[in-house]
Amino acid sequence: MGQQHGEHHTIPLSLYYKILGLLLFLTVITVAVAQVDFGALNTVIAMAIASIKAGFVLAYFMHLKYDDKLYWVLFGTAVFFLIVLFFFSWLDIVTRINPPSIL
Amino acid sequence: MSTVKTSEHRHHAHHFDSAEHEYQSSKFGTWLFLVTEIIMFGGLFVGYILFHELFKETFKVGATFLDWKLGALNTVVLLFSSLTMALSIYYAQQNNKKLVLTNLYITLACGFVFLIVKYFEYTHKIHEGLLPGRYFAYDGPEVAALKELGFSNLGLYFSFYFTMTGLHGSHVIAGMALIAWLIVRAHKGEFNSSYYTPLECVGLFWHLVDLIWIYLFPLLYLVG
Amino acid sequence: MSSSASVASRFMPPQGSEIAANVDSLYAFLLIVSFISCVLVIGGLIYFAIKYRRKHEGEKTPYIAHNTTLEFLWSFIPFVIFMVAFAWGWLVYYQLRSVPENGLEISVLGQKWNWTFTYKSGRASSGEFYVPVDQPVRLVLGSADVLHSFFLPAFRTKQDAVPGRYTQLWFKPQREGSYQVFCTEYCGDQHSSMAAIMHVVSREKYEDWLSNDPYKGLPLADIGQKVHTARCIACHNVTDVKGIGPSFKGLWGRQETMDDGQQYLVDENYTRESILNPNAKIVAGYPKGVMPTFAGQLNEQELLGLIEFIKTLK
Amino acid sequence: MAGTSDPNKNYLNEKSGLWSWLTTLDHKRIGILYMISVMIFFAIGGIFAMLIRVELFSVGPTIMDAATYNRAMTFHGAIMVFMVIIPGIPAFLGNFFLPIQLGAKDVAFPRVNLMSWYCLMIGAAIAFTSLIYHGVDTGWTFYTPYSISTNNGTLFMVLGAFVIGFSSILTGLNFIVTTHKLRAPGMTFWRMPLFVWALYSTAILQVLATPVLAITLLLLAAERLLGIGIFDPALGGDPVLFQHFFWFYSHPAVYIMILPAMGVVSELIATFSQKTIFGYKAIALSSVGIAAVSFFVWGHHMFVSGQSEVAGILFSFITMLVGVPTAIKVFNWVATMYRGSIRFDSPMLYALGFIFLFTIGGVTGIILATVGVDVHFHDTYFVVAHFHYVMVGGTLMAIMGGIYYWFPKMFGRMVDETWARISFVLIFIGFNVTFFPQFILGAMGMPRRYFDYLPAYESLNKISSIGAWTIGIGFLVGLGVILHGLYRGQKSGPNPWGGKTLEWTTSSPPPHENFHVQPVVTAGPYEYR
Ligand code: HEA
Ligand code: HEA
Ligand code: HEC
Ligand code: CUA
Ligand SMILES: [Cu+2]
Repeated sequence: MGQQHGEHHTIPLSLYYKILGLLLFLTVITVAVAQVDFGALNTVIAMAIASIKAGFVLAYFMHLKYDDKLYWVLFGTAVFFLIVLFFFSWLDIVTRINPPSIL
Repeated sequence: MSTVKTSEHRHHAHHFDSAEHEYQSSKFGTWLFLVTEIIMFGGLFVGYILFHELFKETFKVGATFLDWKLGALNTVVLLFSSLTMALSIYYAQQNNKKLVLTNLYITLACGFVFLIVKYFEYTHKIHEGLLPGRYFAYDGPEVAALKELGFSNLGLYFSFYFTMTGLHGSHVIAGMALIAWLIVRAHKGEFNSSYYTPLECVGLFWHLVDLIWIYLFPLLYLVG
Repeated sequence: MSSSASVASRFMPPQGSEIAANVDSLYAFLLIVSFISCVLVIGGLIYFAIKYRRKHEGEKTPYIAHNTTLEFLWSFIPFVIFMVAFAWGWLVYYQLRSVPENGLEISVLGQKWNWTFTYKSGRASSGEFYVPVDQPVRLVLGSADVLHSFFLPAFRTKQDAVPGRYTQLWFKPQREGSYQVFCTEYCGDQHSSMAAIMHVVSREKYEDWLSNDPYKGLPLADIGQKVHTARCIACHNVTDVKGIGPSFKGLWGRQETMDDGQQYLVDENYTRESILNPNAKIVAGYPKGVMPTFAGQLNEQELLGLIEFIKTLK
Repeated sequence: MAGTSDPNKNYLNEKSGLWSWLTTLDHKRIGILYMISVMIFFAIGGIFAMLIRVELFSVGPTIMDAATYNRAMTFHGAIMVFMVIIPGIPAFLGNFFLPIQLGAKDVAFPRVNLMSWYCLMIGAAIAFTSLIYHGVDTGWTFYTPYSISTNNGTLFMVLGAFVIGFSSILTGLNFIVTTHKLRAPGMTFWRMPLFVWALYSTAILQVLATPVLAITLLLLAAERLLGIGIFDPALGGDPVLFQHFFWFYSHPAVYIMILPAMGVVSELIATFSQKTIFGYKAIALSSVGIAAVSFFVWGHHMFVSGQSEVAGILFSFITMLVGVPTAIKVFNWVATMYRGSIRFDSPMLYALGFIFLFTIGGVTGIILATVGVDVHFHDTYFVVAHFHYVMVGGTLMAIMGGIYYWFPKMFGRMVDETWARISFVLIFIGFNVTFFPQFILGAMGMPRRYFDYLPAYESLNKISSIGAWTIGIGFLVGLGVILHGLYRGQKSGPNPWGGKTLEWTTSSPPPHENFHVQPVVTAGPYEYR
């Protein structure tokens, strides 16, 4: 059965504000970084920063840090299966042999 | 009927052992729902990334048509609304009805701001003919330049732009409707430190909407 | 539906190539393994069902919760079989897909609901085509509208034709004869009649066919009739019965009403436009976008032929 | 805490009137609502099947034209898949028995549960509106670009399936939370009945896979409405990508169809053999295993679609792996019967029928998974025969077995055993007569979705059609048996079969909140000692 501890964790207000500050700062970084061209790495860098932001939202705003570990598992499974979908579709697309027209 | 009026202190639906039990279950259910949302949006992201890899130039040019300042503005608005959403739960835990309401109103207002900004972005694009796939009607120098490089499907970029932001926008609207419902209930004084399950669950949903935008913003506006 | 080509009259279609025989051996292996598995499972089921049927109420049954050896065996043995099937399947697939360099190349276009074959020499035909025996053939498949799939049962091979790109298929015919081609990707109303015949003939006959202009010495109207039978009959009858499109009988010289109420005389220009740009004017009572364009697929002689042919259908 | 104290009150007569049914939050009543709707959809889908078989009885147009045939074929497939076989076991039998088998009073979210039924009904209504717009002729797989250019009915079918998808998601979500949070005291995971394990694994699939269907269908709708072109080669899109997205859902979906059926069969075999199930943990875990692996194999539907060879080989390999946990289950059932005390009531007949037919369906699945052979068999009647063997011979048999097994519990009455067996025999024989010849037809090269065929295929098609009508009669008899049982059946006690799971400890039909006294579990589910 579910764990029955009555007390829920409350996060102090100051931490909330700090997290918002951090998120805004990272937004600025995202924009700033985008002005520089890293070639193929552009997308990777942008996604990495976005994931850090997402991590903070998940951990603090969504209280995942203080919650049942099961939710991380759930979240992870979702992301994992998306990667599977991406991986195989991508594998197909890049390994296709596209013969040219012979006419 | 198996539910008891929830406004009363520490009451819970009949098939649960306790209010805590119900709270934990509802949260579990909400998380599962969020997982389905993540996968649904994720499908779109997968499509986006695949086509992005196939048609790099198209996407790069496409992104230049978006105003990153508006995107950034909306990012800030949503991040801020996430904070106020979290705060409303915090104040419910403190039994502070007034600040619960204030924060909910701010969150709702942020939702409106977001939609208004989106409205301007949309009308601008529609006006220019920057429309999805078949209806793409823009005919500037960029299109010709792309053709030179062998890409003639700029419309595809806008297909992704409109479907992704459109789906996200509809989630913003849904979230706002839920927040409005919370406001009504909060006015009735239904939330307090021992019962705030709806706040928590809608909150999670709202954060997810924010989360998705965190990815959409750089993908669509910045790297393209 | 009828056809002159040989398809299966027995369990499998005839084997047109060596690879077809390889596919059949693999299939035979799978059938035997499957049969043994079924006999074990279903036989065991029936045997136990009869042997241990309830003889009186309240019988005691033993408590058997598991047996590690058995469980290992019935996971491991199927696993091994599956791996053999996979590896063998891979091998056969490899043969099916390893296109030899020196093959005869033919371009195949799928279009609702017709296959067109174009040879390097420019010789084109539709509904049937010829290949020489004992030479590898590479088909490059394209589609003008939706997905189709080119299926040669006697060669145990098939491949989808995907609009917007080319796919390929190869085989080495080893026995002369006529072979059935089906379309096996659903493509609309006439999907089941999108067939063709492949004739595998001797080198000489093939050369003969290739150099032979099918229209040589024919009057235009007869050319038109040939084209009609090959390309148009799926939708346009020459009787009073209307098909997917209007019947050609009595068409010439008629005042035709369009879906926007406009009227046009069916003359040379109208007919030409209807064939090359069918969506420009849509006859009232018929759907838009159904008739494909034939621009680039019919040459001038064939176009004129069609027009002459329609003229004859009073 | 206890349910209603009056022993004559049960969930059926506690409240009355149509409105009390349409607004009910009781999982049992919602289960019954599902039962009624699924049966109606099944009858409609079955009628389409009968029309298909009449048309295919002889060469040439028999009773309809090609356009009508294609619509009948599409409606048959789409109705059977989305409205019958996917909600069939989880939403109907699962809804009714999952909470009871766990010793819970209800599912975790009763309102959501009701909502999921309305999703099914609304979705079905939307799907049926497509009939007004020239119907749908794409086949149940909606492959692009055909589905983009054909008539507007497609849009409604697609949106209907989208809404029905949410029904499935909500059911799955409810079951996961219920299984985690609402188990009775003492009901550990390793004491859960195998039906619950099966539903739990299914629920995971429903929650994780269905959203991809949702987005795929949404994109297809957008494709038609906004011309977005992601799947349309004319606009730079990729139709093969559509197939990836579609099968990423639809392959796991076939396990959404079969896993609950396997759960039912596990219950039936144990009860009617009066013997502890062999390899409880293996069966339970193999459900989870099948669910997990099923996400990696979707490309076996696309071996000749223009997918790359590398991907095809990889998918063929992974597909083979799914066979192993399935084999484990099959062997465990047979082993359970060893030295059992077997009774042949109609539910058991269906369970035996299931193993018989599903094994054939399964091994032919392996034949299809062998990539070199599938190049020949793809999109022929061999595939049609395969999936009817697993879906009809598998899932549908289990549904029928489940209905007869739990009928006394659901309605407090027994069905007429003689007629139930006659119905089984008709269905079983008719089924094999219908679909076995289709394996041969497929091997001979007859493509599927064909309105008309070559004369060489005629005799086998005739046999097949005759078999189909036998199935039809069998199901009509079955319907009669069920209706007769509902109104005239003998009253039954709480445990007519000697079952050991929790549902047999409460009265028949169960009271409003399932148990008169909260059960406490002290042992595993199949303790026949
Ligand atoms: C209930 C639904 C269900 C189930 C359970 C399955 C189970 C399996 N299916 Fe099936 N399948 C469908 C429904 C289902 N399928 C549908 C609907 C389609 C067509 C969709 C369409 O195109 O419209 C399809 C199509 C389909 C294809 C594509 C064919 C094509 O279009 O070309 C393939 C190919 O790999 C395949 C494989 C398998 C395999 C390997 C299994 C395995 O899970 C089976 C495993 C079981 C066993 C193997 C039997 C038990 C084991 C033993 C007794 C051990 C001993 C056995 C051996 C040694 C062989 N299926
Ligand atoms: C669970 C799914 C399911 C079920 C149960 C069935 C059941 C049957 N199917 Fe189905 N079939 C599919 C799923 C299913 N099918 C799918 C997915 C396709 C592919 C579609 C596509 O290609 O897109 C297909 C395609 C398909 C084809 C191939 C069409 C083609 O490719 O051209 C054929 C042909 O014989 C066929 C026949 C049958 C028959 C004879 C039955 C019989 O078993 C049906 C028996 C049932 C009845 C006869 C109903 C009986 C009920 C009553 C009589 C009660 C009456 C009640 C009232 C009046 C209230 N089916
Ligand atoms: C896929 C089906 C299809 C095929 C194949 C097809 N047509 Fe058509 N055709 C139609 C339809 C539907 C219409 C009516 C709608 C329209 O006007 O476009 C039509 C209209 C026409 C018309 C105008 C008829 C009238 O009544 O005014 C002509 C002429 C014509 N087709 C010629 C041809 C020729 C010549 C061919 C073969 C080379 C051909 N079509 C092949 C479907 C087809
Ligand atoms: Cu072309 Cu089917
Ligand atoms: Cu599959």
